[in-house]
Amino acid sequence: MKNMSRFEFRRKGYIEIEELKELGLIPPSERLVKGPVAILECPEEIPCNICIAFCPTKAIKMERIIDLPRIEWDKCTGCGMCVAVCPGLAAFVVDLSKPDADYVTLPYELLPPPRKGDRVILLNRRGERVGEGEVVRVWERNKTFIVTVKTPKGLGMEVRSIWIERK
Amino acid sequence: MKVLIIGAGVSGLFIAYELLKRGVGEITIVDAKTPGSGASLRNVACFRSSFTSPEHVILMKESIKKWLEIRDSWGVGIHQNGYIWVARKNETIDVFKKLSQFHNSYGVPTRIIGKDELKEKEPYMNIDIVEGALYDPTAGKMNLMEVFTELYLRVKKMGAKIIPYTPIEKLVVSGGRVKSAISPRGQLDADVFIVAAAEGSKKILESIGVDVPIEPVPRHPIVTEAYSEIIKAGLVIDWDTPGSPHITQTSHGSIILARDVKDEPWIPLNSQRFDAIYKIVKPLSELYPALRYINITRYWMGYYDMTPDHHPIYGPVHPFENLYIAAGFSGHGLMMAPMTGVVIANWVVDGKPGIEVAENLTLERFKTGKLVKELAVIG
Amino acid sequence: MDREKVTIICRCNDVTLEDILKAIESGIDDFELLRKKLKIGFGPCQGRGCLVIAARLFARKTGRNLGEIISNYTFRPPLVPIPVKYFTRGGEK
Amino acid sequence: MTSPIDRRIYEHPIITFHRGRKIKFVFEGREVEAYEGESVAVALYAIGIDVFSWSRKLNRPRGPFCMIGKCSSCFMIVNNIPNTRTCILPVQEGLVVERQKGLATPPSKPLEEEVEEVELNPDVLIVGGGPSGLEAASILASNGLEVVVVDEHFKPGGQLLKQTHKFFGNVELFGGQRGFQIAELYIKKLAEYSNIKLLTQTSVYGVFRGGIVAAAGRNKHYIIKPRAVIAATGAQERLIEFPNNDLPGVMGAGGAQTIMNEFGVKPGEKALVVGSGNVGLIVAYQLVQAGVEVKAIVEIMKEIGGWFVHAAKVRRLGIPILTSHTIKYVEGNGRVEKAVVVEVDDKFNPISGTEREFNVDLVLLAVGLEPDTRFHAQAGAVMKYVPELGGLVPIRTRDLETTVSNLYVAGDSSGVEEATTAILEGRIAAYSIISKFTSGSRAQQALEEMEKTLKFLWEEYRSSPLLSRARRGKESVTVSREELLELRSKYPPPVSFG
Repeated sequence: MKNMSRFEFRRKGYIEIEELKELGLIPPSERLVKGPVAILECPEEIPCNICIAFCPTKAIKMERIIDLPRIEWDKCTGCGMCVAVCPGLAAFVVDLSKPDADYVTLPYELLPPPRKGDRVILLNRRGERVGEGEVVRVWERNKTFIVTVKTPKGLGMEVRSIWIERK
Repeated sequence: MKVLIIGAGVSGLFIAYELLKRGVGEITIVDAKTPGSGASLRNVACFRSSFTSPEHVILMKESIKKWLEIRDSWGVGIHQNGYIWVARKNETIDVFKKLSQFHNSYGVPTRIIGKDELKEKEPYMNIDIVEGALYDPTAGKMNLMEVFTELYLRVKKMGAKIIPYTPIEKLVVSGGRVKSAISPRGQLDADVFIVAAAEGSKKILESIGVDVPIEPVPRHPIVTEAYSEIIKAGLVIDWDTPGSPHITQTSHGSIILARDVKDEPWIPLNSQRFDAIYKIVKPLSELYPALRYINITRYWMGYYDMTPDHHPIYGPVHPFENLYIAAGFSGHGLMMAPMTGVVIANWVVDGKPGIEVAENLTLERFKTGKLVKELAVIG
Repeated sequence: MDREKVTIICRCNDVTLEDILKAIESGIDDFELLRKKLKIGFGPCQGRGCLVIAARLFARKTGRNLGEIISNYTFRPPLVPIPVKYFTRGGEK
Repeated sequence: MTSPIDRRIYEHPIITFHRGRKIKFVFEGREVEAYEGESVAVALYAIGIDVFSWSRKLNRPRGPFCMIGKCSSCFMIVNNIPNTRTCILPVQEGLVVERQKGLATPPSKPLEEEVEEVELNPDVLIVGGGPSGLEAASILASNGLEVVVVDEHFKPGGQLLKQTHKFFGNVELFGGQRGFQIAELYIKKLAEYSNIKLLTQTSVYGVFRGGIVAAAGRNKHYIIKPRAVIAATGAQERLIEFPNNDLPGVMGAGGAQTIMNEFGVKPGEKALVVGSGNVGLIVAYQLVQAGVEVKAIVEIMKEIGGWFVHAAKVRRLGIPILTSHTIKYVEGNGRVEKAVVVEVDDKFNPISGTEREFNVDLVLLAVGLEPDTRFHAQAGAVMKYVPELGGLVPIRTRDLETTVSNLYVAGDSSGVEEATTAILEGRIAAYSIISKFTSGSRAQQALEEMEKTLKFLWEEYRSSPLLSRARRGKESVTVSREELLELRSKYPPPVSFG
């Protein structure tokens, strides 16, 4: 593995887009604007290959169990299965292809259960509130909700969590 | 005069203490492990003078005097709250009467007490299964850890150098004198050598051809969590059960239970016996039914460094003119330790122990066959 | 707030940081003696909570090696406290 | 009567709590309600009782702390018996419970409660029903060996039971399943074997001369003479010193996990977590899942201790992770009301003026784990202090046998790592034993499986930089068979098995 000391994420607990790019975890911009694609924010060599086992299009590659996951971007359909199964809750699907809004699919394991149409608070990697969004799709797998939120245009690479106020 | 004391147990420390009080200057004490790691801190921490030999009675009486002086001047927990030997059988009372007569003849005021007085003294005892008891009001118990650390700190402050983890493997002799002691960590020279290393003394003296008849016999004490006072006397002994189970409660509140469980000498101290717990606990929980609901926290083993006549070996080791021994306490090292200090320090400084009976306890007795019998070994 | 008096090292026997610092100051330079004097590890938890904290403090104050101190501790049964009632019947074999 | 405080969790995103029937018992003269299956301590905590006992010398209030029967904080007088560990005592109809103030006296009249003695002679005794022990048990049993598994908890699974997150690894090693689900899978699997005897709520408390291993269950006394032992005793939590560190509301992370994830009771309302290793990060996330507000995680080191993905999970919920910070003190009247943290310099000394106050009622300590190797040490295995592994661990061969013949070590007690390595170690120990206790093709196959597992563990799994520290530690205590035999004769253990 490369010398990780120049990366800040181990000190901060969140990762910068630049760092993700440097680690090769961000799809090229032409792929990003094409349609939904997975982003695995998995920068450490965790011995884990769960995403590979479940990826329906076999788009994720790893030689050894400790490697970082590599996505063949063209094979990825953005189905969200990796979001559902990733033990680290580190998989997301972003769709930057729409003109008026971005769409982020993220894992959610808190209450209350999100429902389609909910207005939710959008949080970035630092937990800062960056806007409001709308839940457009929810499915569930083994207690993880896989939530797709519609975000204001330009927030697709920022939003990584949601907060639903309890009534 | 440079003195090397081998063994930083309670005996070694008291010898140093008394030598320092007599102005003997350079004292080094070495220990194979840490201060007190042998029998000194593994015993039930009680004392008495109600023994069956004049040697023991006299030495222990003097020792108790010393302990009480120490209590007053050091301000440590030493309690003269009595020993109770419990008789389950009626005929045992007659044995007790004879013992008491012997004790009384040496000025130890033991007496027989009946069930009523026993109930008063030990309210948690199941009085239905006992007939009476022999009571020794001069005996008692001490807060061992407090006493030992205070002794250790005092000896250190008086100027002794105490070196742990320095096992002595052999002595080196030259011209009828011991010249040095050898440990894996190096050689230690001195003018006077005092071996106070319990069963370890045997190997050390073997290296210069001296046979010391000490056999370490394992003992199996058990200690419990802390409770408010259940055992009021210093020590209660179940005389009529083989192996004399005995019990005491420390000032911390934990209860120590023990019994003479027959075992092989030299068995390693990490070789606990499952049956020992039953053997110790059963008779004592008959005597004190409340024990059923207390929790045992530790069962450890320790050695009684037994001599053939159950008395210590004191004094000069012939033919070496600068070598002394204080070992083989057969389970009574702690209670005797203040006198061990006095006797050995006197021997080193004045050439005689200063108390006549101690002269009966030299290593010579095993050659001459003049053994001194002690029957009451427990506690 | 007297910080050292309310910093508890051993919960079972109420040994405080102050107790340990004072004992070391008084000249106790052996961890086993410190432990025995203050009854660290003598409580119902058998040292699970306190032993390593106390050893770490002692090592820091005296410059001793923590690993050596911990290695010298001996473990004896019962490894958890067991009521006497378990031994009042049976056990003959 | 009904209590105004109810800390029970009725809705949880991951766990469904199945509560037993309602039970009534008496607490300090009043009748209280609980659910069957709860411990006395949990039942009382659930209705707002924070103080369980007062300490012996300083009369300090003590509340729930370890929750696994290891400390003395929950000592109460139950049916007149003092020093009762109420955190592991199941509630029963009609119990009479009082808080204990310092030392107390046991009843002098014997109660009607007898202990039954049971002798067992299994091929293999497994001490500890965590992932390592359970994996070993299922392999040993499927190869026809008689197995006894002993666990202190009311349910096997060890730390798995407390985990709501999905495990890493690969699918074959339960990767992707949540911790408590993995425990359920093992429990189901074990139930298929009639040659496994599972003893729960039972503590193995010692090894004795002649190879007797003794265990105490609820009024059952087991005298076990196994041919081999796998001591997979796990790890215990480390504690730290700071003013009022014993105040109710200061808990080990494990204690809080037991309360909230096993019993479904909220450990507090507002929490501060001390320590950012995986345990600290995971427990912070679990607190949020249980509806507890987490104010911050403090970490004395410059870097977060645990895996980034765990940190990212709590970070994006807005929970700050304060590196180079430590807890200065806590305060409160009978329960934590306030925690003060402070920044530290390069030498970990507090920088005055950097104090920050948090109004919290819960401070969770997640400052590291140490292997629980009391069993191995007491049995006489040669031990070594290895900081990379968290503490004192036994010297072992690569197939995990210690210097005590046929005493194996596996899982966190062999050196703290994580669940998948624990499973793999349990597997290795099991195959090693099968290769010795069987013959022919079965023995041969076991050896092959063992080698395969060893290869995967050492060459693939442990090649992750995230495991390199533990790997170094494990290398330093793994010896060849010749070296083991040499150590065995140099430091002869008091017992041997087999």
